[in-house]
Amino acid sequence: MAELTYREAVADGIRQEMKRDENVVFLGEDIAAAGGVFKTTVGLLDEFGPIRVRDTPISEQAILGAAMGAAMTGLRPIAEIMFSDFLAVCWDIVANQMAKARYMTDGQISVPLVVRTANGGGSRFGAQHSQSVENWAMAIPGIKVVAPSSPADVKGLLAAAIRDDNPVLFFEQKSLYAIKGTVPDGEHIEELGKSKVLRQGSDVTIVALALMVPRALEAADRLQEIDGISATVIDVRSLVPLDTSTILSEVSRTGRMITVEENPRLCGWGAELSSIVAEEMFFDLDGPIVRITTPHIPLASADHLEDLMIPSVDRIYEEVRKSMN
Amino acid sequence: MAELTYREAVADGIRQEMKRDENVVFLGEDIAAAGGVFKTTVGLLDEFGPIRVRDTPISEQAILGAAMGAAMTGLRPIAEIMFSDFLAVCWDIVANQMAKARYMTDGQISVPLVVRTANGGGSRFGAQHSQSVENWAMAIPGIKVVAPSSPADVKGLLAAAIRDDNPVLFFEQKSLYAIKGTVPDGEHIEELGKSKVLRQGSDVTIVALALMVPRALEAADRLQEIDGISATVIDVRSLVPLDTSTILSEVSRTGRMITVEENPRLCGWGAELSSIVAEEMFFDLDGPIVRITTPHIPLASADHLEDLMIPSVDRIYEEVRKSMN
Amino acid sequence: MAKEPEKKSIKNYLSNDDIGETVRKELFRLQLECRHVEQKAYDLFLQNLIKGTSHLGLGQEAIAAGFGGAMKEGDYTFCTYRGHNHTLVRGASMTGVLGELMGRQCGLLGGKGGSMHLTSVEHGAMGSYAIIGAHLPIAIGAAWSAQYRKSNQVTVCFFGDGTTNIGAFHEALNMAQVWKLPVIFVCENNLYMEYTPISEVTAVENPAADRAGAYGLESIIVDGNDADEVYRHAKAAMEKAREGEGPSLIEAKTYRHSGHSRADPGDYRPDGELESWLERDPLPMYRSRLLEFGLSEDEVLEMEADVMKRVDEATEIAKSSPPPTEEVMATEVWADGSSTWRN
Amino acid sequence: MAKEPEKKSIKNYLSNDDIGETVRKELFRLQLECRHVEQKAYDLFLQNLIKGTSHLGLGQEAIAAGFGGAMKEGDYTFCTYRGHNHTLVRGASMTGVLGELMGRQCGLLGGKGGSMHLTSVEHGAMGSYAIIGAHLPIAIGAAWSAQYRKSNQVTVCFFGDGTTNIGAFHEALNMAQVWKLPVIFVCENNLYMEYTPISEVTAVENPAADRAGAYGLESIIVDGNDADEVYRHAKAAMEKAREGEGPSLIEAKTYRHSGHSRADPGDYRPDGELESWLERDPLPMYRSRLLEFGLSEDEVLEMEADVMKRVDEATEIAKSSPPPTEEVMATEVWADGSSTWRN
Ligand SMILES: Cc1ncc(C[n+]2csc(CCOP(=O)(O)OP(=O)(O)O)c2C)c(N)n1
Ligand SMILES: Cc1ncc(C[n+]2csc(CCOP(=O)(O)OP(=O)(O)O)c2C)c(N)n1
Ligand SMILES: [Mg+2]
Ligand SMILES: [Mg+2]
Repeated sequence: MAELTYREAVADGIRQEMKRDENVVFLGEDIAAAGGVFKTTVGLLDEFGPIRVRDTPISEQAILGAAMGAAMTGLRPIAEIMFSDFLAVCWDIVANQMAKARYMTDGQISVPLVVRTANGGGSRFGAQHSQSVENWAMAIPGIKVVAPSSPADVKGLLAAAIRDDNPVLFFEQKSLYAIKGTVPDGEHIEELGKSKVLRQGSDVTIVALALMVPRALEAADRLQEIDGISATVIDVRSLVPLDTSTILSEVSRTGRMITVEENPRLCGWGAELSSIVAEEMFFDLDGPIVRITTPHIPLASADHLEDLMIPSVDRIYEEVRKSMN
Repeated sequence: MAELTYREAVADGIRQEMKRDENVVFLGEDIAAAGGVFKTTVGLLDEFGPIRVRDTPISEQAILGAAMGAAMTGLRPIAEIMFSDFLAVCWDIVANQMAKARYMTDGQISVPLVVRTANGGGSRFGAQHSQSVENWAMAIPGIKVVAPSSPADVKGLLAAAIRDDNPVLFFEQKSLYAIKGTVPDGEHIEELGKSKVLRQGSDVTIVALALMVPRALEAADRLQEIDGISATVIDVRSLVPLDTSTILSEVSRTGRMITVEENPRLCGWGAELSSIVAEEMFFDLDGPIVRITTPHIPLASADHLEDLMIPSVDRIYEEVRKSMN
Repeated sequence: MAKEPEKKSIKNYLSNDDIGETVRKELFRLQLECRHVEQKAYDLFLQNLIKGTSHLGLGQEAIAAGFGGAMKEGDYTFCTYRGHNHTLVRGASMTGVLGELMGRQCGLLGGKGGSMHLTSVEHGAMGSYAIIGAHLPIAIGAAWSAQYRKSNQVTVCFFGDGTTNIGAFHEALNMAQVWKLPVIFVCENNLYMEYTPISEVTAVENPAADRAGAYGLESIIVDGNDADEVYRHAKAAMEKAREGEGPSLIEAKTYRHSGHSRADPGDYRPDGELESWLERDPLPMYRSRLLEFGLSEDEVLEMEADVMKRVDEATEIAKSSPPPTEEVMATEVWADGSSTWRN
Repeated sequence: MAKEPEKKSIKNYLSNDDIGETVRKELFRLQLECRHVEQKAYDLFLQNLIKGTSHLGLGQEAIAAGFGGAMKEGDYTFCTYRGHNHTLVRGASMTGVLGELMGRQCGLLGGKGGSMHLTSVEHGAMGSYAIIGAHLPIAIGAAWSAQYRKSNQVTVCFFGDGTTNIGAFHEALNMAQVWKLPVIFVCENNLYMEYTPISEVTAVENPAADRAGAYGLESIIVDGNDADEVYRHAKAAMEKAREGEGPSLIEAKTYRHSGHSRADPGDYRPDGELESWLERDPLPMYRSRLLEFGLSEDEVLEMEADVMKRVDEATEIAKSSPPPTEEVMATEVWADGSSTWRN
């Protein structure tokens, strides 16, 4: 097992798939010669050459459009959108084109592509470079939505996304790029659409995604130590498809669910999950479903303010504890 | 009280506000000389002239950008985006710019503008011209989101949106344009952020928006007649701000809530509302919270298929009835 | 108004000898098919058998036909909601087209897509796109893929004058040229967006051709009502693309005879404008040319009768095709055929 | 590389007599302020007092200063994340700028916006925008508003070379010209996007100037390292705008001395490129010119000392300003000052 950073796991996943399948190509801004602004794609240009690893103009619609057109005609492109906030400038290609082409043509068109993007806050970049927008993607029928929390998942889920025959939005949390973790040697691939139970408890199920996963785990430890509250922690990993079976079975065991979302509150993935549980497991619940989210406010830049907004270990700990009374 | 169509109420609302305040200007594609592709703005060019009512190129980013820049510097623009699906091509201006400018500048910048758009299905236009995307807007902190179901509300809420000092997205349901209703004579203005209880019952609260409102009302009548089920029907009207106080108080009376959404299921406004109720009223509920939505599928074009997808009176009736057992 | 546009860059042929009879008949047949299928579509609206909207290309057939005649099997077409003609000329079935407009099982898209999204991948018709501009970037992707696969396929992307003012146009043109992609952008300038004259909202006179230089491309204007002229430019641009010399941008001047869409009577057009363009209707013009070049009236009548017969047959088959079943509503969201988003 | 760019459209002045001493001193002072505030910002990074990212305009000061000198009170500036200079030259306080970079209460935005969003509406600095291209459409809106209100205000919108390849650029330029708006688009061509040379991804040599024609505009290239040249072009374009003759697009050739942002050492630049541009560093060049035109070394030193002193003072004030309080976190989402989305 190699010890890799979340950042290194990105290039590792791409490398594994580019070696395996020459139809995999990669394009984006500053991804080739510069190795990516987050240094996630260092070395790929050297290894695979400028025909397969292409720097583009600042033209996000053209980037995703080109990826889509190439995917429709035999390639399996990976496109990078540097910050997930910029999905807004090419949202038409995501929401109206790649998501709908197969259905509208009754299956004539396939769009096997991956859009990788740096998502989320914690870097003091301010409101236009820090958003968690995985819920934007989740709201669009026809796109798969993945958001890993560990280096092993980055590699394994990215490989799975590349091999998937559907458009996949792959959200990398930029504050996690520096974290380290072990990644299996040799070919590594995970299955899309599976959540992971990282810790099993008996009192409450905490469901988290990406950056919120390590924080939820730490809060769970503290709940155990200080309050004797035994929490399950689930890493959702994939919002679409959504592994409701794992989540519902854990919630039915613990009788309580708490979601921890980095996105601003309204219409976050936690709302969807809450509504599923409130509809399907109502009679199995012992208490309210609680959502912990960033407040419904654009993200501030100053470190003091940003830290107040994104759910912290302290806040998760406090809110779970409070909800147990 | 005049009898107006939903369509006529649009021009009526704009006219009222343009007469009142010369800073109100209006721009969009084919809105001036042609009176709008849905004929919602007929007569405005003649009345207010080409300086205040301007046809634009097919440049949605420029349309909303121009509206925003004008709003920042003293005007109160109304911009039309012909179909709400096209918000995807200018989503950056909506989600990253107009929504965030005030907060990012700590209140230095005001963005008093309205984006009107034809939203929703029922016209057999297919997946790129029929979406209900009010949840896209609801997910973005900093935008108000309004969706009227009656001619009186079109006029009154549009007037309120124009006078509001914040960016407001105003979703007109295109299948409602032909419906008629009475609209108060003289100046008519409603308050943003208020839901409307259209029918009060004791067994269940049905919460609906736009095109789903008349359908929910009809289903409620049928439930009463056939099954003796007494339903409250609430027209949400405004998703942001959200009138949780009216909704929660009705739900606490009936002990049950059912939402009826036209949007595809995931991350719809009903999910948000369900999560609020599941958190704050858990112990007052007598049964699961049920969401009735369009399935999470792009909308089909053929009339037979489209009718199967968008919640119908029959489906609302059946699902409410089933949920009461 | 309908004045013959200036011809740049390709020499102004005095005779049409270079086209040859086989191609000439083919171009006429393609135009006839477009014209009659769309006229039938119009009748079907009036009978309320087409429920949604529909955008006819009546009057613009020479462009689709000229390119259709020049393209080879395997080449890719990307077009707009006004894409019946472009889809038909690639060989898509009339039944499939008319069936889709009526929302029937036999429709090209099984009723899921409708008039604005006609697609026939087996014929290289890679889709009709209903959001202005979106398909230009997608088309360059297909061209990139062909370049990468060294497949020698050319991509042709059709769009309207109004489309030249949206951002995606700009991004696609630039990237196509930087990457020297085998793609041809064809702007069908029919003078109008939906109802607004393009001249009122555009900073240059020729919305595509006057911008070619911004992408290092040659400015090309062609008479879009003359299928031969279109064919010649199509051939030249396709050759250039196949030889690895990159993209072309062609502005074809034309006019649509009907309104923008089903709902539009077109009464924003100045008096006489339609009439003057009807004098240059591509169909009768091309018909006369066939006669000039020696085809007999009988031969032409036979071609016309044949097309009309096939259109009538297709219409009957499409009309008798049932609406899609409830089961298909939820298929083909995902590549596994399902629409499942949870387990 | 750093060869003097060709000068078009405005006559090539041999002397600088037309500028005059008052303006000349003003232009120098503005450049000095930009340079020293940004050098201070760089020091503050190294001390880890600036937490987020930051994009310096070191080397590009002459453009901001030239326009700053030419603009009048009430005119509007729109700029990018690389907007410290453009904000400062309008009169925004150094304390406010440095405080914002450090996320302090005294910051222009109270810590909410950060380095990439500097704004000072009272000075006409209408915001720094961090999504490429977005502010061009917004700037035309401000110009439209000025035109509508007959206020005689001109809007100046700054952006980089890389920005010319995004869709919003195209839409804004076209609409500005169609509506004859009083807006000046200033492309600061510093040869690079973030790390990628603009020449590798652009279909034309001069990414802005070679596209002016696509919007019916004159092609204008200016030496962006010469504040006088910039000032002259700024004056001319502002006059044109104020006289109702519509927009201008100006491409200013320049170079950034530092990396793209805080995290970037800039090692993608070929050997010698930076050095050759440093020879044309706008500050020493302008300093020599002042001396040439008769200012004494002492006068110049005094100006420099004064700016440095004010920068140091501002830095101390900003450093001692506390971080924003928890209470402000949730203010100013809405016009009523609140962030309430429900009752
Ligand atoms: C992004 C976007 N904006 C607006 C529309 C609405 N719309 C459909 S067709 C059309 C006019 C297009 O004009 P043009 O490009 O000249 O094509 P034509 O219809 O003349 O063939 C408009 C504005 C759209 N479909 N997509
Ligand atoms: C839509 C969008 N795409 C990408 C980026 C990331 N990005 C920030 S600055 C930059 C380079 C911009 O280059 P240029 O326009 O030349 O301006 P410069 O930084 O040189 O001043 C890029 C790609 C962004 N902020 N927005
Ligand atoms: Mg047109
Ligand atoms: Mg640059």
